[in-house]
Amino acid sequence: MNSKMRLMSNIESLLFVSGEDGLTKKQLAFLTSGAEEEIEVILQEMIEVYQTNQSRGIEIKQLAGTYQLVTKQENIECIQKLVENPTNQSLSQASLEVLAIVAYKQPITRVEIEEIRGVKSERPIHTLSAKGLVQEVGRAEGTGRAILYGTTNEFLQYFGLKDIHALPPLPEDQSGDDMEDTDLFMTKFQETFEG
Amino acid sequence: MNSKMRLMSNIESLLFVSGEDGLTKKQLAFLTSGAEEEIEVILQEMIEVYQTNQSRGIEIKQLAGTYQLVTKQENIECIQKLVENPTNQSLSQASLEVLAIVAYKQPITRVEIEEIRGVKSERPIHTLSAKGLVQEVGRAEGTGRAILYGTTNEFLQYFGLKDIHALPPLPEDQSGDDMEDTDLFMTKFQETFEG
Amino acid sequence: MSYEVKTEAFEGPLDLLLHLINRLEIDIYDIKMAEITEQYMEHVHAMRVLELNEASEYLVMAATLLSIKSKMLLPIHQDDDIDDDFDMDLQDPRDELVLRLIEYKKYKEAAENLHEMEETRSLYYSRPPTDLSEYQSSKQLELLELDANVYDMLGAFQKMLRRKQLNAPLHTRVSKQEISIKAQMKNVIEVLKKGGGKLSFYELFPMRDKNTIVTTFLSLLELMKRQIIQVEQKSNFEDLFVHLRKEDIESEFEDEIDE
Repeated sequence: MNSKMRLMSNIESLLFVSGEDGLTKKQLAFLTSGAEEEIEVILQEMIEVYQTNQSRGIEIKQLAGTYQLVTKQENIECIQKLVENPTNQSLSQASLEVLAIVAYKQPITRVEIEEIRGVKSERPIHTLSAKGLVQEVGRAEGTGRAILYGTTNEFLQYFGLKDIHALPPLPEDQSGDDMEDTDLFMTKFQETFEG
Repeated sequence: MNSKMRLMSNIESLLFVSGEDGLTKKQLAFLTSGAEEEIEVILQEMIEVYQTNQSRGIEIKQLAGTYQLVTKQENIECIQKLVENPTNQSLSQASLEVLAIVAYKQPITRVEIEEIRGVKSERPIHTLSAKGLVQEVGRAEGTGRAILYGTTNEFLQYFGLKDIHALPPLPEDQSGDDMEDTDLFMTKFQETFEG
Repeated sequence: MSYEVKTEAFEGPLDLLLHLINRLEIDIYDIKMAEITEQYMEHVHAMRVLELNEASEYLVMAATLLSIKSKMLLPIHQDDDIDDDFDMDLQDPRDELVLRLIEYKKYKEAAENLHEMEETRSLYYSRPPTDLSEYQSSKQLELLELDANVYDMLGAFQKMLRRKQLNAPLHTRVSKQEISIKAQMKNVIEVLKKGGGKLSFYELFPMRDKNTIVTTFLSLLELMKRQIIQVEQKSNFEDLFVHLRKEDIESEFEDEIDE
């Protein structure tokens, strides 16, 4: 495989995983170990290819210095259909993420939720409020006095929880815990042998 | 633009947007207003094209019952440079054992899992539930009505499986093997006598 | 003083037994009970089991091994018709254990396969679905049925974490053991005597300190090996009971146990 093709392939992979954040020419050069000028030329060629190839449904958009992959405008119709199609799961995924964050970190502001998720979360918060699963529980100190969100009684009912403490512990450190025990155990093991 | 190219473009857009949720052939047919058979053929062609074109960095895979766009394996190096923590936190040995038992024997209760492993398994079961890899799929008959566990869609996604039947067969039962040998021996024995 | 070591860990008594069978190159269908029991005891002795749950499981297996070993030492009744004995498929005391080991081994191997699949899967990435809620009317969103349980919520959270790839390295340091096994053996006997010669396993572990738990456990093993105590369990995962078999053991004790 020649190096230009490899770079193109790398760039497509990188833009694919970087999502809405996109990547700058500089970042792409660093990540692919290519020269910036070379990356620039290749990106221009890729932009051209994506645009003109009619069997491609995505293209590269240059926005505020970053490059990102987006769907082609002409396919908006079928994407709109996807939005309206109830089989779409991403909506509930977004709602469940927000709900988990509110449940475990309450009281919490919208901005804090968005920091954790890394994406705007106005819509899912709105949905969850409308469903009565989260509610305003107060206002944050300081300027702006942002709304603080918390879960409702209905939330407990919906998930069959006695109270908020009945929530299972967050999985975050669990695998870590397991490792710790094993390490400790094995350290002891070794100690005895060597001791 | 011919209809095949339009369908390809639509499919790429849709798969891009739906990300790790993916879409089934049926959903793709519905969303693109194409015929299912036609979509099937086009998908096969697209899979082939993505794979063989060396300047492409993404490809189509069948995961957890849906078609999904994923990055090509050969680009893992530069992608790992992009993600914050490339050391993928893999599952602990305990979790993997429990998961193997659940995967092959589902639906199964905690006590049954513990009988096979010879150790308490509450914690790995909890970790696996929290990671969305196993779930409650019902209750056992009889007193106690113990929780029955099974694998999830996320399990398929996590291990790169098309569906649950794509699991490799359970490693051979050795006693079965030996028995077969004995049978063979006995047959030969018999044959010699009768022949 | 502290150590930082990583070696092979065992997933319970069955895993340890498989390891020993493998290392000693023993035929799983013809396990040399004396050899395996001795090795098992040695290993478990050396291991410092942390959790009470696990400790009891290793202990039960120790008891099982000792029991099988002693059954195998019993002479086969030769007074009956010898031909009968020869023909009859005599129940081998090891049978049940062998079946359990084989069953467990299958899933242990399946777990290895899963681990390989996990590694392969980690070589390619998908992307999270695009958040399309922007294009959705609020009315549609409100109508959307949320059909989820707590674990779906946790699963969603997990997916998000994976996206964010959060992690913190772990370093665990351990301090050296403080109570000697010998001292703890004496303690255990004292406690058993006070308890009328029979106590539940858990009553022997009133303290929370991990080191003490470990030492107590090891002292139990030693006492078992010397047949000073006996451990009983009615069925899997039920409470263990510890019996004192010999009341007056002081003299023998003093000479024998040496560190």
